[in-house]
Amino acid sequence: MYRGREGMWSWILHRVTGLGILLFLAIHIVDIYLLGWPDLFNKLLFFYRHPVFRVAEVFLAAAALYHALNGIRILLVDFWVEGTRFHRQIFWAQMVLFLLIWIPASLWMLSPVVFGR
Amino acid sequence: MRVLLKIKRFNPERDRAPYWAEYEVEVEPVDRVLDALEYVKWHLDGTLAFRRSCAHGICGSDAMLINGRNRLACKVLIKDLGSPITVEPMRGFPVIKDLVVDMEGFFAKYRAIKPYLINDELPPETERRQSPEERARFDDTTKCILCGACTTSCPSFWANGEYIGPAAIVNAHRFIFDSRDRGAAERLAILNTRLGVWRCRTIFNCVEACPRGIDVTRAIAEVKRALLFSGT
Amino acid sequence: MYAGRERPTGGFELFAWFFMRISGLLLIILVLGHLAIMHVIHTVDEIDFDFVARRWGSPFWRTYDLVMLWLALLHGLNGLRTVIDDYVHRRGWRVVSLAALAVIGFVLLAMGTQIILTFEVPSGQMASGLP
Amino acid sequence: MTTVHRYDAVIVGAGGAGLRAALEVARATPRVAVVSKLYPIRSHTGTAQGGIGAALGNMEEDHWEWHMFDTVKGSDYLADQDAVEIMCQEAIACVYELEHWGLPFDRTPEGKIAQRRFGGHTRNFGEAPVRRACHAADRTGHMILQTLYQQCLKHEVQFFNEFHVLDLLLEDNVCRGIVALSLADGELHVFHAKAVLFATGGFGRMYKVTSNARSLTGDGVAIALRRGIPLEDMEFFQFHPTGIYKLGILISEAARGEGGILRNRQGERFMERYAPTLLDLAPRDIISRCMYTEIREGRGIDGKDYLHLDLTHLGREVIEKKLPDITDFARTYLGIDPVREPIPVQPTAHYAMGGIPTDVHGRVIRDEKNTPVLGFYAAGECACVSVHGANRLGTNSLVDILVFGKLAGRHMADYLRGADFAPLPKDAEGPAREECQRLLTSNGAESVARLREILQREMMDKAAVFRTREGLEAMLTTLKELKDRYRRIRLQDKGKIFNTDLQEALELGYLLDLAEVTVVSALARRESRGAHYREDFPKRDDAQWLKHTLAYRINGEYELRYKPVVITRFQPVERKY
Ligand SMILES: Cc1cc2nc3c(=O)[nH]c(=O)nc-3n(C[C@H](O)[C@H](O)[C@H](O)COP(=O)(O)OP(=O)(O)OC[C@H]3O[C@@H](n4cnc5c(N)ncnc54)[C@H](O)[C@@H]3O)c2cc1C
Ligand code: HEM
Ligand code: SF4
Ligand code: F3S
Ligand code: FES
Repeated sequence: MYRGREGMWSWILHRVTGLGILLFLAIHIVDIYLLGWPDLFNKLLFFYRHPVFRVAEVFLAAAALYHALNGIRILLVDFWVEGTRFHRQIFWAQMVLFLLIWIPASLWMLSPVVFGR
Repeated sequence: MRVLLKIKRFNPERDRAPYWAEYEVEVEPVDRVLDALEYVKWHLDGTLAFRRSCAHGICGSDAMLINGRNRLACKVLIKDLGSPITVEPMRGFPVIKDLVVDMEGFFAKYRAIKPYLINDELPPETERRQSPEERARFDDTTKCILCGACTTSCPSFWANGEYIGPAAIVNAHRFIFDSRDRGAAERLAILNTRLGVWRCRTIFNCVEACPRGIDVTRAIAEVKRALLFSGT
Repeated sequence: MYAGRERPTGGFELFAWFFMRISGLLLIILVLGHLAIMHVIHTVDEIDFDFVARRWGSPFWRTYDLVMLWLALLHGLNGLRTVIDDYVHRRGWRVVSLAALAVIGFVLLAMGTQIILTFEVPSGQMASGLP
Repeated sequence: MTTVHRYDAVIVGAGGAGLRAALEVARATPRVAVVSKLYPIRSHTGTAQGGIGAALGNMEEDHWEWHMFDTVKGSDYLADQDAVEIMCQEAIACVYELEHWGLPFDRTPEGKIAQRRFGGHTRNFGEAPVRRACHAADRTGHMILQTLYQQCLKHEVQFFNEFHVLDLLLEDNVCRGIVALSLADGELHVFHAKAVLFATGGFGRMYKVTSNARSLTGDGVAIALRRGIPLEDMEFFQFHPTGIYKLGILISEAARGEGGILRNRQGERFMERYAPTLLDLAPRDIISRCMYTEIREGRGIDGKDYLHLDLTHLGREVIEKKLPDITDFARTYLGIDPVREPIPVQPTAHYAMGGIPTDVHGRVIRDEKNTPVLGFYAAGECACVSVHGANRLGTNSLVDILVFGKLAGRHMADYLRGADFAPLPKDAEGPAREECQRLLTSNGAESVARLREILQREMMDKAAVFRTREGLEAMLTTLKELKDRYRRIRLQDKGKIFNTDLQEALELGYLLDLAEVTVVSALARRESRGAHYREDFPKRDDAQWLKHTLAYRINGEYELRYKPVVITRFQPVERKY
């Protein structure tokens, strides 16, 4: 394994999260399409309410959040002249921000599953 | 100090596939990895093949994958690595033998970006004038020694070997931003393709790998911006 | 900065690269907003046909979702295109996979667009301001 | 299978001299090939740091005559003044030419090429140091090599990279081509040519502590010697005062040009005692000797065999901007920050003044009457024009490779027009093949590495800065032994593909020959001049020794002849700084 640093890991994560969200988006389009069949749509919603999906949902949020924050870092590297010098610092700042948002949000999102609301 | 050196070896005359060979070498902590390789070659196994010349990081002969990162064997000290030390050829180029890789493709890409001053105007009798600021504009990229460490550390290049790679872009940058050059448009056109600058995903391995401390990603970003906006 | 003749402009790759950045910038608001509303403020427990129907009663949310759909899908599909370009080297395979990508992408885009534009709010459902 | 190529001109070596010549020849014919055992940009020219001397007068008044005077005086009056005159005049055009080709020189505020001080370069015939060295930070050689290579690519010069040249095809005083070993596959290639130029660089590798690359083993020089060409002035080998202690890596004279100071263990600026005018910028031979004197008299740092190069008073700005690479070397290899600490230095084997004798057109000459060998040229460090005489000034090698690379190329281009392909000798590659076979099949017990180590250590000890008759004679005996043992080596790699074991053995063969010529020539010269210092004959002796050595090897024995020095403008006087 090549011992890359922040730049390489952030890229791998960006790619994985991007593809993950795309996969979800594709599924999501199909399920929304089923709005044309209201009963079927409502019936299938059990799927989204299943605890497994609730956990997956938290990861979906993580993926989107990470991808978005890292996207900002990429934009800074691309368009801010000093971006390449500070990309590592930006990465760590972004990860802190990520945790600050994601941990409370996921606790909140999971609370109905764990405690019932 | 004794150090265990693990070298990925392959001799097409003898071996079907690459294998790891291990050597115990006697070196000083302030010795370079190159010294350890030479120790093997001179005292343990003369068949080991690697390139080297200047031994102080200027000629660009001995870029290789050392402990998982691309570096010049002559520019990394044993004491900074400890033991064991693993050494492999650079990734993404065909291996000729042991640590020696075929660099022809690499140089073909270098040649593709027209790495020479383009200016048909008649020069003055003395020097062309260039202010210190204009000179400083492209200083960083003049340092490139074409060692290949950047290109072969780039995941985008590993994935798609047709990517022109950071080294070629660095050398294009060297001319694009030289106030005396008139070939920027030609070079930018060459880089403005599917296999040109746009394949760079700002992974930064190239910057970590560059033994000359060139901010490769910055150079690439500047080229991208030059393509996007006139004048920056 | 650089001297010399006119710079080359345009080119599909340049456009695609730039589009990724612009769409990404907009998607930050659109996607994170969407997620916050649908998955944090509300939860999937509350979401059902009626919920969606109420929401799409408002032209604002329809537009919001439509823009998000297009940007996210084109952004994601173009992302996948780069990934294919990276890993699929055989010319034939690449052409096939890119074609498949285009077809699937078109179908998804069509499906999504159709449902957002043609969805009829059942009579009796009130358009509510907030989702 | 031997492949035969046919080119009008073949250039061996892709350093500054080879590439500059190739560019010149390429103007006349597209059929020019550059054959090099390294990729061109790996050549040692790329490591040159400090600058290239030319009297541009960009920073202060300067004239090529002053440059010429300094060069002649620096050479201890052994340089041929007609050649020096040409070099110092042409230097100016050559530097402008490089600039026009895009070389990124540092600039003055007005946008002109920036210049700095360098050892031995003075204003008005020795009054005070002058700023003459044109530079691009401390990477001047790198920029020169890159620029020349770029121009060669532009002009579509053909390259044969990693082809190790083994033999020169020379019969009846007419050159017919070369034989080379392709490292990648181990095949022999014959290059049939109307003219050949050797630009194979130096041979510092015969010493233990050297600034020279692993590849600088004097191949071309040794091959010429073996083919009956005499070697000129081989006793003069320059030691550069400031090599990094033990490693030999060079700390450019530019460090002193920018104001760096040499100090002994008492912190004393000892050059004040030896060269009151030029101080630390006296020529290299003098400073190296002074350093050894300090060390011998117990004033080395901690009583050891090194001294300090002190840059700390220059400030971070100057050090990092003007000397970035050597700052990097000190940090990487010594863990020392030159901004805050002095650098431990010792003299390091640096430059061969001697080599293949040529005239000012780069034509190789074969006797003291300057009879040229038809179609055989040499330029650069492997050649001896002689513009450096007994001691080269800093920045003058880069001038030499450019000026005489160009002039040789120009003469070759002319020669090609009138010349035809002389037929190849029968079994052209035979001797080269035999040599390789012999090394590959030799079944003794000696190792190349071991022999080379002894050679380097002994040469450092007995034939370096200080020399005596006893030492040199002992060295000759050692060399006889080493050559004998060399016949009984054993290679571990018997394969064809990238056999560097074989290559190192070949290179050791060259070094042994050249060391022998060096010692034989040094033993004969019973005076001290420039870099050649005989403790048993400490004075310069113009009456007897103002002449060039030509060393021939005939059936394994050496024969020395001598050739007069060309003196035009400057009569020899005592050398004081
Ligand atoms: C560290 C250092 C710093 C220096 N700084 C300065 C300076 O500041 N100013 C200055 O004027 N001078 C300086 N010099 C001296 C100067 O750089 C060299 O003398 C000069 O560059 C030699 O150039 P060249 O073209 O003759 O040979 P090189 O550049 O050494 O090239 C030799 C070429 O010959 C090829 N070759 C050799 N053997 C064979 C073979 N058997 N077959 C095929 N090819 C072969 C090699 O591949 C290479 O391409 C410095 C030298 C050193 C070592
Ligand atoms: C939320 C805001 C988003 C931002 C700021 C953003 C930003 C980016 C950027 C800048 C890139 C280009 C990376 C590069 O060229 O190196 C990218 C790639 C990508 N994005 Fe997004 N994006 C966002 C949302 C999405 C969404 C919703 C999806 C899924 C549909 C997605 C899928 C992808 C994919 C698959 C890639 C390609 C990854 C790669 O090439 O490695 N992105 N994103
Ligand atoms: S940019 Fe750096 S890593 Fe890449 S080839 Fe040049 S010197 Fe080597
Ligand atoms: S590692 Fe590769 S992707 Fe770009 S930033 Fe460097 S070239
Ligand atoms: S040997 Fe020259 S860079 Fe390492």
